[in-house]
Amino acid sequence: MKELALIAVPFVAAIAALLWPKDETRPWLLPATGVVHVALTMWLLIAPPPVEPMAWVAFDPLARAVLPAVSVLFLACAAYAVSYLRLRSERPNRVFVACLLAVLGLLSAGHQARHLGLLWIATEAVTLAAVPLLHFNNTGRAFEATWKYLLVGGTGIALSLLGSFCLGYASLHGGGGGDLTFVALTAQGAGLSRPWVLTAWVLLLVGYGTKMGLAPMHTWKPDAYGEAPGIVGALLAGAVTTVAFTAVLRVRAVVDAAGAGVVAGRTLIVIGLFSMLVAALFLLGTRDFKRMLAYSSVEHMGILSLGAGLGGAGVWAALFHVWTNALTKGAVFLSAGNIRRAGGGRTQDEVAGMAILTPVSARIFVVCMLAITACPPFGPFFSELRILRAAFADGQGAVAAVFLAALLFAFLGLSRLVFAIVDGRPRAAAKKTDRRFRETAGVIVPPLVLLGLSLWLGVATPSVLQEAWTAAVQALFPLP
Amino acid sequence: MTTVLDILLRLAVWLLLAPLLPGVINKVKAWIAGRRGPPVLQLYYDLAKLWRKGVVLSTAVSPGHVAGPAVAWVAVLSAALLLPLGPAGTALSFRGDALLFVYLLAVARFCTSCAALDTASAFEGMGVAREVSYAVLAEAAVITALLTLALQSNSVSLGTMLVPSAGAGAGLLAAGLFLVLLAENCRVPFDDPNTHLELTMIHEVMVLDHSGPPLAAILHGASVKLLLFAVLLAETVLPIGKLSPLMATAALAGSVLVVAVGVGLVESLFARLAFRRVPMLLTTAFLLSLFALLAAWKGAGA
Amino acid sequence: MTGALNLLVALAMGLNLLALGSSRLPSLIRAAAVQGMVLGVLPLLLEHEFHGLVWVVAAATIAIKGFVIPGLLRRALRTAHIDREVEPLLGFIPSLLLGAMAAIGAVAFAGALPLRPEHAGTLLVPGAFATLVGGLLLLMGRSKAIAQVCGYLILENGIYLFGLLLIHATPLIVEAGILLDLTVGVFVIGIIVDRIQREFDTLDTRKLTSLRE
Amino acid sequence: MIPGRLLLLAFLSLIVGLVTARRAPRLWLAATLTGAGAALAAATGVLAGGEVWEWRPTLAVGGEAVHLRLDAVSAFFLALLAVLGGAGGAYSRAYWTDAAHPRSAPSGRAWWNALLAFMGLVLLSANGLHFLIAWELFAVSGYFLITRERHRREVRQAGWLYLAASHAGTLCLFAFFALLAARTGSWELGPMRGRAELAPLFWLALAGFGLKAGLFPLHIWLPSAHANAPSHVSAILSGVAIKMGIYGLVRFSGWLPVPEAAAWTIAALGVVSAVLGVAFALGQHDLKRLLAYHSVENIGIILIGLGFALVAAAHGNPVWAQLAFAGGLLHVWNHGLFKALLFLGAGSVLHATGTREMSKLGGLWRAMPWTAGCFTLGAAAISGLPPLNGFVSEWLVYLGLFDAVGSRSSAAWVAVPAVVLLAMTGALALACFVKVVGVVFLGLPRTETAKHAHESGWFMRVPMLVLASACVAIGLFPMFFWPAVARAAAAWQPAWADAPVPEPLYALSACNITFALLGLLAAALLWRRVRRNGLSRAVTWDCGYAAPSARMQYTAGSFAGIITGWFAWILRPERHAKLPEGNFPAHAHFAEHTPETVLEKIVEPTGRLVMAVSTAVRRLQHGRLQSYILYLLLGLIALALLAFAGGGR
Repeated sequence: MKELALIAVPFVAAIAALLWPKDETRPWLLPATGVVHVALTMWLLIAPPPVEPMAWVAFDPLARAVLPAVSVLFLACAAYAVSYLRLRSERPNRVFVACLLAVLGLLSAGHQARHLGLLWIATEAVTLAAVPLLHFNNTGRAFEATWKYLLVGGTGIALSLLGSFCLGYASLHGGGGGDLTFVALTAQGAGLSRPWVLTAWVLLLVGYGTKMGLAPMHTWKPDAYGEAPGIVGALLAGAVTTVAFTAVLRVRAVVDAAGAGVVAGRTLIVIGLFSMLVAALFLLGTRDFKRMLAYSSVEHMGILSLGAGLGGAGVWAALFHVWTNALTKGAVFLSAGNIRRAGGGRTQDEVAGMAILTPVSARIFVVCMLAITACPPFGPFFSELRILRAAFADGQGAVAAVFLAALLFAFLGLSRLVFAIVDGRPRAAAKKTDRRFRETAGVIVPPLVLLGLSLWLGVATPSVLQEAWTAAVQALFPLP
Repeated sequence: MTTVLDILLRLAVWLLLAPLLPGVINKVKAWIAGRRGPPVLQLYYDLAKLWRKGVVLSTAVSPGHVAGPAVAWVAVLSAALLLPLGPAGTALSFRGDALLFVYLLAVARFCTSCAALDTASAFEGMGVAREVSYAVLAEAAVITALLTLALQSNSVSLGTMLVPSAGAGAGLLAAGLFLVLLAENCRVPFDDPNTHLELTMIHEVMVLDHSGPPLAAILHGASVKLLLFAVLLAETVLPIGKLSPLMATAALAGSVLVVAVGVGLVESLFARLAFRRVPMLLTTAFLLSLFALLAAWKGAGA
Repeated sequence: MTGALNLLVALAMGLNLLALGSSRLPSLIRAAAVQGMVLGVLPLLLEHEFHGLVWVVAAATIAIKGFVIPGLLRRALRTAHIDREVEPLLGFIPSLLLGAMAAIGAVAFAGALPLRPEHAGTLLVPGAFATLVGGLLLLMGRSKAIAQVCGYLILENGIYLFGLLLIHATPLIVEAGILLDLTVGVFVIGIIVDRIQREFDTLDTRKLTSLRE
Repeated sequence: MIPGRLLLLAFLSLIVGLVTARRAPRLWLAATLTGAGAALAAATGVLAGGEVWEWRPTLAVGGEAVHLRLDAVSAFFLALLAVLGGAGGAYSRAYWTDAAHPRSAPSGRAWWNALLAFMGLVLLSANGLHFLIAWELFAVSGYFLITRERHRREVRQAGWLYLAASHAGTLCLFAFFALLAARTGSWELGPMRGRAELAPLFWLALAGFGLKAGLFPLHIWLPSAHANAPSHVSAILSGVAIKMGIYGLVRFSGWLPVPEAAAWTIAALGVVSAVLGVAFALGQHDLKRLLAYHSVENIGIILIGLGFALVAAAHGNPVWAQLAFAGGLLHVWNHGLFKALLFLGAGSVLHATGTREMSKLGGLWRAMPWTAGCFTLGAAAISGLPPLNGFVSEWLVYLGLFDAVGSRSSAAWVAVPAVVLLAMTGALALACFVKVVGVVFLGLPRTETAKHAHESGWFMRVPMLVLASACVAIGLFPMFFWPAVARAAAAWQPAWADAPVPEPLYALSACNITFALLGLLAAALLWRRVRRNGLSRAVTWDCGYAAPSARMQYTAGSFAGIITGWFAWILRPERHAKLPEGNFPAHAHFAEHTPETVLEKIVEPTGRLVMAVSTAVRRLQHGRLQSYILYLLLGLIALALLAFAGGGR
């Protein structure tokens, strides 16, 4: 029942937000819902409910391994949103708050969906619910970004629908009932018609890869992240992408069962490395620190897909990385949001010397940059090191080499840009910006908390999480 | 007690005999030029005179200007004490003293150079620059020579290295060391000890501003250095170990004399080299020692 | 039965070519709308027993794909006082040729794929692929936002066609959810188109390139 | 467990210092010195024959059980770290004051302690994962120490270069440790020489640690970082931080099998670094850049020792390996001491005159006699002159090399050039430091600032004196330090357990002592004699020139001109000259500066190439939706081909 509550509570809150009269107090709905949601997920994490196999919606091992991260990230963003929306009081926030809550509900649904069709519906719905969040700033650039997000994302998601149908047809043709629940598909296993399975795999990978933002389907990402508020960026990069990733994982489990695991692994590794390299090349040159975050996200999606492609230990590490990436990315986006507000610009030509203007945010930003580029002792370091080790253990030396090269380039690009923004003499643009921005606890604590969590996750990974990840890997890829 | 006495005796030998060599060289040069020339003991008189003279110090200099020559003098003497004196062998000999020998000479160079730079004179700076630069190549030649000796005597202490002759490559080694001797002691064709055009000098220009006792120390040190190289050269060639003590002493003395005469001849017959040609000559010295090394390798290897 | 089905599918494929060839936005919108209506009829031909939900789905499809969305687009077209030229990035003749080639290729590709006997005879799979490619061609080859929306519509029609293969397998609730999603999606797109038109006072996406590296 | 307690004390006091760094500088200094003292005591305990200290608490970091281990090798480096950490900390009290640097001094003190703590952890951790963590944290805190003056562009650039290079090295170590863990199945480190299949891994270690150590082709980050950091930071960077790279090489060449090719490579790189390092140093005008290049040289000398020891290990451990290794190891200490001394001296000069440009200095011995004395001593030591410590270690390396030649084995073929080039390196270093001492401290002040320099305070003088006396002590009494070296060597190569002090060392020490005494005596006597004879002052002999001025002194550039001419093929000096012409030449000028050739001729072009690719790729993000959908389609096709390749097998 709780698993349905995870979905229902946010929707109820969303409706409440729509009906709520006052703009000033409405944002408080966000942290309230977030707290409830976190409480529920933690409860479920610690005491996982029995999963009755044919259920379409269930808090199954995979959901257990990932959903809590989303929930925690949302809570942090919600806490940040309160002070952020107070800062942006000139904009009506009714739709914004409602959509944020709806997104949470749909995310919970997507993570728990055990039916391909249902999963697709949830993903598409998240895509649509995010639209009002993207053009919150209501500028021309925001609309352009939204337009691209919609069409590229829409095309991708359409292809994934086609892929779902293909998988269903693979079951039909294999003599199955065309049932789209993962359990049934996995059970049919080798009975699935191979050509259709491969077609389905490619289409689904491209489709959900578009939502993840794997190159070359990532083109919408920089625009969307660049124009959306920091919170939205954090949620998109840390939470929405994970739904797509879990979708890929679930599908991969089916493909493995159908005996095409080799192909799946190959394609995942290739597209993962390609994404990392492309992202790194973009990072080397970009001058806009919000777009930079988007490319960094592309890079980390590449890391995830690489991990998923390595199978076994790689998937475990990838689930680990989902957590570390979600929390660290959240911190990065939030601190970047502060700097964007205070600096009054988004490129290194407009913003500099933030260490003087907003010392705390600037420090957090630098630490976040180090954390996201796999500097110990933060989470990403540990998860990426595990992926590297998995690659070596798998005998994929060349893959590891490319992986490291991409990491190096990404680090060079990120550090260059971040230090250019933090150090130096403040630009004139900063003088003109609204002096309303103050480094209050409301905008400082949430990123700090996320950073602390990322640190804790790396240094002392809770055994319950490790156990959850192991269980998820076991459930997805049962060892023969 | 005996060792102390021994050391003191050797010290006396070095101190007293050293100034003889420049005198010999000058005599040779004078003969060839058909002059009578200064007496052989001229340097003794000079030293005695300088030791009693007063001192004019540049306003620029630091106390190091006086300390430098003193330390350099000590360094050269200590290096000399490490050399075996013919049949008498060495006072103290240990594994690796050959390297100490080389580096003590380097200490002397360091001190004289600093003392020279102390005067803030462009001429002295120029001289020091040449001194330390050419020393790089000379050092290579010397170390290769020592390597040769070490290879053919399987030891790294001068006492045993110099007892047998340099064997196959003796001639090459002698030639190389002779060139090094000329360079290290600033003789023609590397430098002209009795020119008086500052721009063309190395050693002489470094001591322009020294006077009195410090200058005496420098001059005496220089003579010891000359003798030291002469002895080293002689002992690399002579099979001291195989001769009777008397013979050995005679041979040593004789060959040191020969070296001195050789230097004199070179000084009278050759002109000073253009500075840009100097490295070439020193490289030749290095190559000679290197070939000697190969010869030793083959000779003993077979 | 199959004959009627194939006839309709063939009609849909024809409409693809029409859409690719049409040089004015209204006719493009019309083509998309008619195609939507044609597809709306298909479930009735495929379902054996006619319970209510089928009728509802069919009616909804026809209504939305045939009238609502086209109406939305026409409104946007009216409000935007722009000439109704399609202004292709990819010329009409090439588009047509590519579309035709896509149709042929789709038939060939479908022949290559293993199909169940009852589908082997139908044009469903080839039709689906042809329509898909047609939609993509419009998305990539047209500069007006509205034309691209039409392309997106046609793309979805193709997928809808393919989905009909599973009409017996997948529960209608899922079908309905999917349909709803697509509809809302297009609605949202329409709204954004409307906003863009107000913001930029144009629907020419060639002007929408301020976000770039 | 005495070392355990001491290390705990050291760690705690470092933490205390970290906390009090911002508010209470005095307390910070006290804490830091206590920590250094405790660490030194612990290290001495182990080096003086205490058994290996190991600590395995029931505490896991990153899922790995903590395992700290202080054996002789670690202790050897820890001792150096402690000494320089204390000295540099004390120095910074007067050198980098809150008054002069209100924004950067307090945080600088905190970073100092962080750096010390993390370097200590690198030395102690016996688990690959924790080693990596400590390693990267130490690198990062190094970055924040280097960029104290972040408002200056060149400092930012130097810092970023350092960070980039060190990150590249760290990634090599990622690969190294991950591969090791994948092969052995655990992150635990320890002796595994027996497992020949691990040998190839050493190449990764060589790349990673070599970047940190700054051996020749990988030294690009080193000069600018050392030059732009505050001097006490330069001291610890050059004294200890780059030694961490050496530590890594020593540590893992001791624990892992080393391919013979790698051993030869290390020896060869050592020789190259030694010669080219000093050659580049000769070309510099910036005092601290010059010293930085000498770090490259000395790292080279250390690696010659290590490399030949490894070659020997490949040839069944002949005795000469031990001497070479001991020499290299002892040179780690010696270089740490005299290079730190020199950097602190340079810092005093910078503090007193505000410039690192040698051509703006001169005659500083009057204003700052203490600094001049210490610096000159350090210069003599780094030139490897007896009776100082530099000579002792080079002497040991020489002995090893001579024996290698004597062995007539294949090693001899490298030993001969090594000996010759080592000798030339010594002579070059001597030339270079004669130049530095002469131009900076002797002669006459070339500028007003140099004329009005002032001696530095006791906080800066005492550390220099301590280091100087350490240099003298090792030089005069090497046999007292030999046991430490021998234990470290035994920890590296168990076959060498408890080697006795080699006889020659006593003789050498006797010679050094007598020489030192006689030198002092002679100087004193001569001075007395001069006094007795009476001395008068006059201007320097100016060849009759009417108006001599301080600016006519020989400059650093022209001094090194002869030698830089020999090395022009690699130095590529850039000359800007306007030579005087005509009968009445008007004005003329001549400027020459030696660029960082490897950086400017190799690394930067590569970087430009990569940036060109990046620009080309970024053009694809041009904002046209139609093409974006085309990319999507292309991705689909590519993946389909990949999936169906080989019939989808």
